Amino acid sequence: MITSAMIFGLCGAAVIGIGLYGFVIHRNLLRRVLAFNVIGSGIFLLFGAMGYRSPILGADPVPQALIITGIVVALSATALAVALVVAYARATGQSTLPEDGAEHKTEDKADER
Amino acid sequence: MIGLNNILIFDLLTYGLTSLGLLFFLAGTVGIQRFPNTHSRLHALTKADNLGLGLIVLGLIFQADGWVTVAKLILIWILALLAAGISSQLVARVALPDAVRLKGNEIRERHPSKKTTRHD
Amino acid sequence: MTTWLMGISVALLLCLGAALWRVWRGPTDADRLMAAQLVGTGAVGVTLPLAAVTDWGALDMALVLVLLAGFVAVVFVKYVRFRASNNQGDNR
Amino acid sequence: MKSESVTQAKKQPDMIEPLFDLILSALILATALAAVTGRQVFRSVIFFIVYGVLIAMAWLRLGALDVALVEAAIGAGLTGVLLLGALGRLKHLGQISATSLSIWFRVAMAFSAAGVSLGISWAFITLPEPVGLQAAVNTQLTIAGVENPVTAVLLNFRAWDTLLESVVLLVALIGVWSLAQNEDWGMRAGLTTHSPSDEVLTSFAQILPPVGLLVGVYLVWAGSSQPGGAFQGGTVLAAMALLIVMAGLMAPPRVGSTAVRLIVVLGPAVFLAVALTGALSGQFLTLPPAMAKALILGIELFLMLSIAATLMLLVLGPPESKAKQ
Repeated sequence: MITSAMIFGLCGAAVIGIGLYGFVIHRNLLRRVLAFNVIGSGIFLLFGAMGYRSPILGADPVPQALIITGIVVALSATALAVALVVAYARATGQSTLPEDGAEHKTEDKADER
Repeated sequence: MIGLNNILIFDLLTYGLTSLGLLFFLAGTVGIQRFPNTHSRLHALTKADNLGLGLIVLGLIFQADGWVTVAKLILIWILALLAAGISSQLVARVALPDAVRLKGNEIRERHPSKKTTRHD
Repeated sequence: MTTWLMGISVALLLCLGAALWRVWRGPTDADRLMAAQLVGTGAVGVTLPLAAVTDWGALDMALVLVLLAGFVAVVFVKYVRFRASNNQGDNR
Repeated sequence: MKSESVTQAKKQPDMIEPLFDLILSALILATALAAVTGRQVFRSVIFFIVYGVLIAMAWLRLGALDVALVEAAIGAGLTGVLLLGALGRLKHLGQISATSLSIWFRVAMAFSAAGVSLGISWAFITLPEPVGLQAAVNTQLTIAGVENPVTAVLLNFRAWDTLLESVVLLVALIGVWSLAQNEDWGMRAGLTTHSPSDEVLTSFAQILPPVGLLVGVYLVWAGSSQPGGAFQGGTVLAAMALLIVMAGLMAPPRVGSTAVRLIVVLGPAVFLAVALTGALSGQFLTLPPAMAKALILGIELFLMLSIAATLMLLVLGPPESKAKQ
């Protein structure tokens, strides 16, 4: 029997992978913040699905409370991260962290006009 | 589970109204895919938004379990009307004077789609 | 009735998925905003029958969703205008 | 009580419910992918907001209405607004490509990420039978003072977490403010823009916030017996306040003014005061069952105010005068 918990648990696992992929392949810091949020919400989804596996007991309130706390903390962390990105861009004129690779070139071509 | 109002006529009304609402949503979705330019798509969208959701709300009212639920349903619809009205107004204004420039941006963003041709 | 309402939800969910295509596609920002708005309203439409087949608790979420949808639309428009005005300003 | 009604709704197994869940999951995955890939950051942000809306519906299906409310308000609202604001400030980054990383690197990363997902899925499937804390929470619910088990956990059983969380919000705000330039300190929060006033926007910002205020307070009030609570209400209020500010009906608050500091600290302070009073009469952070409901509602009201103010200030960001290079 396919339950909601099973479907969304697997969905959460896949979302974590997608977020991870996005986090690694982008150098742009704002995109990394976004991808990090995707990872976080995938983890929440997985956790919530774990708390809903038993059809008799229903949804477990303790994971729910922890997830609510987590979502709010994730928002405040995102706010801080975003403010840091903006401050960094102001200070250096860049939106990517310097990396050691030689392929470090495309980034600031973007200054559209 | 649905409440005391399990009268046949109410159920029939729900069936009818919700399917009508669904029809409007479908029409809006088709419109937003098929219409050629931004403003006509906006037209399609607002029809779906206002009427589709309104009919679904209306249909569900006959299944409501009390006045609080009915009030909430109507409030949701009113808010949706308000949000749709205001935001389509704002979007239309954004789209109007900026159509040319935005189109330019798009092309630079490597989307040289035929759809960007403007029909004024 | 439960099955019917769930069916309506499923159909609306599919509509919503179709609107996502327009968000991806564009071509203008205004198109994306509109399609996102259709997704928002569609989500409310999906939630209402879902609420009806449970104990109407989900109605509160639909309420929050619809409140926030208007707010987000305004933010989008502000953003597009802000960027447009900046682009103009920076033109030498 | 809550869980009973949920299980009742689940009683009749239908093929259509798994179908709904499967379609919703597919849409969630598609939007997550679209938010994370693609060339334009603006589009990614829109997809991220849509993703939040879809996730909120998933919470609904997982019987977690409280979480759905938070997600609808934060995931589908404030986080997206935050990202969009940053994007506006970094507008010269409007179009960042991922092409600086080689295709092989990306393929390798895609496979590793898929591996991680598969590993987690395997762990999830092979989890032992759930024991769950539902029974434990339900037996204690009579002395918790509220009927909503999630609120009981948040503000009574695990009040520590919530107290510290409200402090985390404060710390984040201090962090954001500390990024202000010296000359900007004491200015109004956020980037000062002078956009022309707009009647449509103005009237919208006059109509919506009263309704939002009503909904926000209702969510806190209802939170004791049904889904809702300080976080849900506070987020809605923050969104409404931001709308008023954006329509130009109200100037954003001045960073560091005494009134702002007071409002932001009020909720955690009241919470801490209650906790300390508990410490005098027995144990830190224990609520006497007889007064628990009143105390929880009181804490929640003040918390809601502080959360709303803090979230609004976090989204507005540090004060920034227009003068930049």
